[in-house]
Amino acid sequence: MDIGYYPGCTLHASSSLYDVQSRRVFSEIGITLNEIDDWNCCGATSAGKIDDFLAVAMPARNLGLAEAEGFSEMVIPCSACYSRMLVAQKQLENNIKLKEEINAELSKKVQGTIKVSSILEVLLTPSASDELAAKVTKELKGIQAACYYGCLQTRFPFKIPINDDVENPQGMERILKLLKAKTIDWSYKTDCCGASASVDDETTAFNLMAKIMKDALSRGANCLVVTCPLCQLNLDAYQDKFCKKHGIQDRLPVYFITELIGLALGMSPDELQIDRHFIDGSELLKELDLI
Amino acid sequence: MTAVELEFNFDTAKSFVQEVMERSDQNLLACYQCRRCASGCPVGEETGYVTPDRLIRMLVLGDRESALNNDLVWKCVSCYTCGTRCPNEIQTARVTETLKKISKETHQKPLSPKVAHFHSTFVSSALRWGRLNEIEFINFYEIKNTLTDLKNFRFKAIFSEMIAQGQVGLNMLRRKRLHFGFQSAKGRKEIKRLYQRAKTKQRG
Amino acid sequence: MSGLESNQTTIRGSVMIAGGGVGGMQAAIDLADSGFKVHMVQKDSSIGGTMVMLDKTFPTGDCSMCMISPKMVEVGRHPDIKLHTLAEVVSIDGGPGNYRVRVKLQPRYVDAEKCTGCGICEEKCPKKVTSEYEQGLTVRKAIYSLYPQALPNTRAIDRDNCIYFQKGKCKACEKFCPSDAIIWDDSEQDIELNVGAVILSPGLERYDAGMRQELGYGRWPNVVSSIQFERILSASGPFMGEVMRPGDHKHPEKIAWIQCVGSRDSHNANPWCSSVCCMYTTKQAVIAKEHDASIQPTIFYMDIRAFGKDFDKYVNRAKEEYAVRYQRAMISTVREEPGTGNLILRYAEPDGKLVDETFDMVVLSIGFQPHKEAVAFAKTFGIELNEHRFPKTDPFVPVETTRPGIYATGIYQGPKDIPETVMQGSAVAGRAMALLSEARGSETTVIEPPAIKDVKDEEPRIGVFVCHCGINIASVVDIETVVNHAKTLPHVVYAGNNLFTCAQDSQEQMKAIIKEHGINRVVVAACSPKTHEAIFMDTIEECGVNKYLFEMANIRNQDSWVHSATPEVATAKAGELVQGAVARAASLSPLDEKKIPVIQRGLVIGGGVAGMNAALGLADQGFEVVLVEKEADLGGLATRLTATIEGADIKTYLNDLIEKVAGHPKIQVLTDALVTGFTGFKGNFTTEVIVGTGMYERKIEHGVVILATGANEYVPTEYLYGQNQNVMTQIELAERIEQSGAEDLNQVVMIQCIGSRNEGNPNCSRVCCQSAVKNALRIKKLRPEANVYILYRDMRTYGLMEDYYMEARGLGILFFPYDPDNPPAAESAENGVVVSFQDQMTGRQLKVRADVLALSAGMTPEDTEELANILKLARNAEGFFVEAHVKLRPVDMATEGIFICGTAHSPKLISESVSQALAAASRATTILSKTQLTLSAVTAEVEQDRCASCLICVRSCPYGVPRINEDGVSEIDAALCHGCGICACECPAKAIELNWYKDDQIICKIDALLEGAV
Amino acid sequence: MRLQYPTNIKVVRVPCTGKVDVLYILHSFEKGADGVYLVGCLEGGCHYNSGNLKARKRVEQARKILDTIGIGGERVRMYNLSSSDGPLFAKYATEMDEKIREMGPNPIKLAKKKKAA
Ligand SMILES: Cc1cc2nc3c(=O)[nH]c(=O)nc-3n(C[C@H](O)[C@H](O)[C@H](O)COP(=O)(O)OP(=O)(O)OC[C@H]3O[C@@H](n4cnc5c(N)ncnc54)[C@H](O)[C@@H]3O)c2cc1C
Ligand SMILES: Cc1cc2nc3c(=O)[nH]c(=O)nc-3n(C[C@H](O)[C@H](O)[C@H](O)COP(=O)(O)OP(=O)(O)OC[C@H]3O[C@@H](n4cnc5c(N)ncnc54)[C@H](O)[C@@H]3O)c2cc1C
Ligand code: SF4
Ligand code: SF4
Ligand code: SF4
Ligand code: SF4
Ligand code: SF4
Ligand code: SF4
Ligand code: SF4
Ligand code: SF4
Repeated sequence: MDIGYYPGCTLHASSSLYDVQSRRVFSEIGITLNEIDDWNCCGATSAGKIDDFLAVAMPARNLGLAEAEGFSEMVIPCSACYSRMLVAQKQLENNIKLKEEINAELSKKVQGTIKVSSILEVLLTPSASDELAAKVTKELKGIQAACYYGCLQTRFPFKIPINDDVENPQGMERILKLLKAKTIDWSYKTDCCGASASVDDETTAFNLMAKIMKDALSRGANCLVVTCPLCQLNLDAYQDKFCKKHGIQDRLPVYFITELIGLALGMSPDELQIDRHFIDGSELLKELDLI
Repeated sequence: MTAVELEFNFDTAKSFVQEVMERSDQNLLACYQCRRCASGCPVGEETGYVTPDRLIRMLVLGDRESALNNDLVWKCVSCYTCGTRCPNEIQTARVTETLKKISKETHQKPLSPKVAHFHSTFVSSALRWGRLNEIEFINFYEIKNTLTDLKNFRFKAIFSEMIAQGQVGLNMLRRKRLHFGFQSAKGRKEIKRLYQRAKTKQRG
Repeated sequence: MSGLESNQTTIRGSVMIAGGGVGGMQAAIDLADSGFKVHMVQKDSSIGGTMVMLDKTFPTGDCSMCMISPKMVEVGRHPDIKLHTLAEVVSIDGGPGNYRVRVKLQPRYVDAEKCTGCGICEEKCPKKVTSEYEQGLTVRKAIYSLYPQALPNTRAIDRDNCIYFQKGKCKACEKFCPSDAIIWDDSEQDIELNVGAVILSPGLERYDAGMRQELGYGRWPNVVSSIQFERILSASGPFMGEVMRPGDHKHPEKIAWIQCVGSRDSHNANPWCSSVCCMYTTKQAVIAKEHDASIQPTIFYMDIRAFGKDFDKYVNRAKEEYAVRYQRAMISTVREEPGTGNLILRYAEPDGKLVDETFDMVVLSIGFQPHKEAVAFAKTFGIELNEHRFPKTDPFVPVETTRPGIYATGIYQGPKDIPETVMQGSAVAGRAMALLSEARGSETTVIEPPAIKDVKDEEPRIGVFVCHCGINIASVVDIETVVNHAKTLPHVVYAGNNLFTCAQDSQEQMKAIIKEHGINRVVVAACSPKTHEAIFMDTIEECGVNKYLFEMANIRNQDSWVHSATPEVATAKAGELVQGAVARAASLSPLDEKKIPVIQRGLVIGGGVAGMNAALGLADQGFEVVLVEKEADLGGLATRLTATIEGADIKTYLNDLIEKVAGHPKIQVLTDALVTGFTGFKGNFTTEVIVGTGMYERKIEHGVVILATGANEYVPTEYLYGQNQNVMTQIELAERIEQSGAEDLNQVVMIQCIGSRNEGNPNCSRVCCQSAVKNALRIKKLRPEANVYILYRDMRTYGLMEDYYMEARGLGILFFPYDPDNPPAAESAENGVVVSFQDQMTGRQLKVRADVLALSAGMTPEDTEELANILKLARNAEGFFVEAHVKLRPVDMATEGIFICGTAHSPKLISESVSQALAAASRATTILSKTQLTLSAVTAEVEQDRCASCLICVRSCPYGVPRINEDGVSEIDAALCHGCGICACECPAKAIELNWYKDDQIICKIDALLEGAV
Repeated sequence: MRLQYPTNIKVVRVPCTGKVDVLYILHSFEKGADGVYLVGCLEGGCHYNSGNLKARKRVEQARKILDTIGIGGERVRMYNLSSSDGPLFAKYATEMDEKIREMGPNPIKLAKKKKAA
């Protein structure tokens, strides 16, 4: 199966490991990711705070490009990009005038036909998840994951129906179950990690992250699993710092969901670039005899 | 909070709340003051308890001054928790976004200059190259911050900021998470055009 | 009355009711008691609906099951009510007066005729299934009855969960069933019912709390739904009434309730208010505290909607006597504290401060919503729905759907509590009766009373029947021994046993034995007389034995069940219980049930909306009605109103109504009329009235009374009313807008709860919140520039009226809650009023200059002190009449034959007044439709020679029945006596005896039970 | 399955506790009962409005008499419960049984037995 792929800026930069993992995992289960040609930044959460028009126009260009390339579906691993794209699509649908205005500047006009999917949605289509289950070579016994969805995976500034429970999403849990890993239910799975506040308002962000961390730890999680590169970077890069500040002793590795899938499908830690974590990602895996 | 008001008339409050409602596309008058948003806002404690419900009430009662000068406008992390759960579907994140813009347009001094800089730097960086170059962005962002701090003679702040970001940066480098490669989109011109149109729209 | 289609040939005298909750049951009983055949179609395996799951009910704290089970027994035993369970309507055709309804019956796999409800199969069935009745807190079996008191009390097999049906093996139930009742090849059946009218009462479904995952239902074990909490509180529930957390069975101390879960949320759930949850939460908090004094209840809410009769009093008591804490703040998320199972709730205090508080348990107050199949259901019946999928009804006839001859009632029609459901249950019955009145009695069963043998001078010949009740009794008690013991007792001429005495074939056998042995008194040693006595009494009457020559010994509930650990002692005790019963049976004498003729005419007092509708309700059925109105004109308070909140024109409606009443051939209207005297009893009353300016005296003979004396608008003394012409009540404001529009209104302030919810009148007046919203919307629509400010305590736009509250906010009408301790203040200004108050959220002190200050004045009942004295009726402290039973007899007065409706009962809207008026007419018809009434024989009698005229009986009777007659001695009218026996015990001269419970009849039983003790 | 309670309790049915005459109570003791208790509706919930309140007064009366004649007023009690409160019924039965056992048998009975012997 061929599918459009929008990596977004971070997957080409600080979180390129996510890009690598996604491509590997998908190809393993028979899905080819085709990077959209000449995509641009989606504007992330910032554009909306600066300019309403840009907030739609930037993602719209990408939608137009993807549609022009003939894809009926585009997968977006980064939750922020996914959210922006979905929301823009919704806004274009609601506002014909805005759509015309934007299209006036675009070489590849946006129709609004393409299906924008998160990585979980694609992995959980029946065919993909069957394939996934069938390809598992290493069961992830011992993993006790706190699946962390953050804000952007399920909540949007518009009413947009999604395939999962907004308040208690199960997508990652369902995937991890296929890999025979255990998951916990916890109170902070969709709470905000502070997003960009880690850069511009550290105190706030650290408070938020500390709460997340404490709940996961006290419920016996041995790792956090995420889909969003921003969440990953926040919880990983700042973990030492916010834990110290809030008196938290333990540390938890923060895996991308693709990382654990890759492992279960038999890929090597190197291949998955597991060494690029701030909180060592290999320690737990060694302890559990998974690598 | 405020002393006895001489007279209140919704007519005087209307124009501002109307503007915010239109620009944010949120029906603030629908709010029935249930305070669910307050209890779910993750930054509620960091804003001196200016929570979405109270921000909305300031707007409805036409208190422009307080509505523009409070921490929620700048600390809102756009987590959409309030709007997702509001029984009247009020997305305060879009209200804070609107207020930030109004603040900028009316040349109000942002309460949290760092937040303001973050977003404007992000967007200009992304617009310049079509894609975001994290290093460039962070550098610009730091410079902008430093400049404000310099302007205000806050050397201590500059110093601690440099150390703080420096540590993370160093760590990032170590983990191969800082990317020195450079990315850009070829269709930059198109993006610039979009930007131009956005600017004309803003003026118009 | 909806016109009948002319081409319809025959009008049927029967009605189909879909849904067997309390609403449906009430309709069924009223109809059947008034000469109509009823088919009750019920989806589940038992009737009962929501009420059977509840523990106690607000505001009286009565046990829900105690209240509903007598009604269930009545439905189950009524010869003119046919139950169809596991049944659903699939299609309907025809028209009003003659509908053909096709009903699909799901297979039960148990033969209802054979099954005696012994429950053995259930015990033996190996398959456990989550119990829907216990809300998932425990399990039931694959063969089951919904709940212990289910009706019909036969079991049913749940095919999807039965091991045999799923895997082809098991059949344990069949093996152990003593009655051979299992039918494996039972199949789906189609039946056709031919009825005159259809009543829809399928209720609503409860909002699924699991939809709100942020609140933790289904995630954190100690978060429960309110219906689960009802089961937790229930003594028959999974924890036997002990308040425990499902997670770890610990006793919670701090319990939090979260209101409006699934309601008043147009974004994520349902926009309407579910109307009952504020009150049931208050009740749950109080009852929990009663169960365990260490519990600290907290209720998180937006508005407390305690709008019903005496509800605010109840809430005040909850606060003051039970320390229930009400916190005005909504909760965004319920987090579980790791390790403890406790729950952390964050809320905003009035000043904005965010507080995290830990609770041991959280209850989610879920609301109601239409069934998932609501649209298909409506399509089947060909009725229209409103935008919220409730049946579309007219505000002036709230029980009529868009299709003539099809009616809607209960919560299906809109969220409401039990009293209102019962009321509407009667109301639909009244509507159907009016439609089908000409066919009354055409399809009912006529039971010919058998000739009763005179046994007065015969020696007692007692027959004793001992029941095995399957293994219920026989597995503990040695039946043989009991039978043999019975044979040795005096007067016993026969003693034998049955596997199931109540089974149809056993009854036949019993009749044969009675005849064969010339038995003239019968003792059955079996289960509870409460459920079975009536069956056996009918059986013996069928063989000519007076039915009062009967006694039961309860050797199951009082013996085998409770002493199963000591079978020998239980057997001995069974013998003793039989001995007691035999002794009493020997002492009994036959009793006659008196019949009294009924005067088939109704008297209605009060000619407002309620009185007129009640009068029409009777007159349309062909009964004569006399309507007494004290004023010169009909209409009552409604003459001052213009439109309902829905926009329906009250004036036109009222004029039509007056015309109909005045012109009705069966209605006699007496205006300027006053009631001066009243005597008699149900079926036979005489009322004296002085009529007209000429003060003519009239004597009216009638069988029933309907009270509809109404209420008035409170005349404010607050806020410059009467001093400043710009201050007016809501009714006056509406009149002003009607006359002169809103062009000159720039600023209008409204203050709620004037003359209500204070010390003088602790209750809510119910109509004034909607009045305010209605008038505010009207102003905004006439003049969008106008500003309206509404200062309120709790906005009580209950039910579907929440829509208008939402609309009002959307239009920019501003709402400000105020604290009664810090009320708004008003001072006069030039051409207006300045009102100052505080905005709670921002703390800002505001002053608004208003052109009009509208006071939402409450309701004060009409002065009925004199009338109440004449009719000997009870009124509450505020002056509203007190009904016989708040929950179950909301339109009956304690004196039989007198009914109440409209605002004389409590504040209510026109639509609600009409409902209650129709209900009163329906209840009254249960009497008027009969030519004579049968009275219970269990009444008190005075032996006049012994009476010392001390008046003690007169004072002690709870119904004021005994009176000192012309001879100066006490006399008890059998038609009025309720048979409690209180007077008999109080009488110092021992001049009074209660039939069937005479002193010697009780003493001889005591003696027999204690035989050998000394 | 069903709650158990002592076997020595025997029930006499009346329409309302308001129908229980002091006489019945005293008579029971005369006939050798060791204790008597009334089970009525919850206070305020009487099916006949006030019967159970009357009964409570009579129980008090009976107690006084029994105290005076030395049998012990404690042997008479009044309980109120709702019809769905099976467990409470059992609890009260057990409670009553324990109380009476503590007090020992009805002295009348002992006296009569002695006389007979
Ligand atoms: C938790 C909770 C607590 C409450 N506490 C109180 C209280 O304390 N006091 C009070 O006054 N009220 C209380 N209520 C409200 C009260 O339960 C309702 O007012 C009342 O039960 C409504 O009765 P009903 O007959 O209209 O509907 P229901 O009782 O719901 O009965 C409807 C019946 O119709 C059947 N049915 C459904 N669909 C079909 C179909 N298609 N065909 C045939 N049959 C069908 C159902 O099986 C059901 O038996 C409470 C409600 C809840 C949820
Ligand atoms: C302030 C206020 C605002 C309201 N607003 C609305 C609204 O907006 N929408 C709505 O739907 N409903 C509203 N209502 C409610 C509505 O008025 C009532 O539900 C309805 O009018 C009640 O009708 P009724 O027949 O019970 O009483 P009433 O209309 O009061 O009629 C009672 C009649 O009985 C007569 N009477 C009294 N005593 C005697 C006696 N001893 N002998 C003979 N006759 C007697 C009276 O003269 C009167 O004619 C409001 C009520 C009030 C008080
Ligand atoms: S949740 Fe919505 S309705 Fe409630 S206070 Fe906040 S904004 Fe208002
Ligand atoms: S979107 Fe902003 S205001 Fe709303 S909950 Fe999140 S941080 Fe608070
Ligand atoms: S008679 Fe048979 S089917 Fe009925 S309850 Fe008893 S064992 Fe079950
Ligand atoms: S056959 Fe089915 S219903 Fe009968 S005992 Fe077995 S599982 Fe239960
Ligand atoms: S306000 Fe209405 S919906 Fe909310 S809890 Fe009270 S009764 Fe229920
Ligand atoms: S204004 Fe009227 S309806 Fe509203 S709460 Fe007060 S008394 Fe009740
Ligand atoms: S209590 Fe007895 S004696 Fe007294 S008046 Fe009544 S019947 Fe007569
Ligand atoms: S038996 Fe009861 S109702 Fe009848 S007269 Fe005596 S006290 Fe009154």
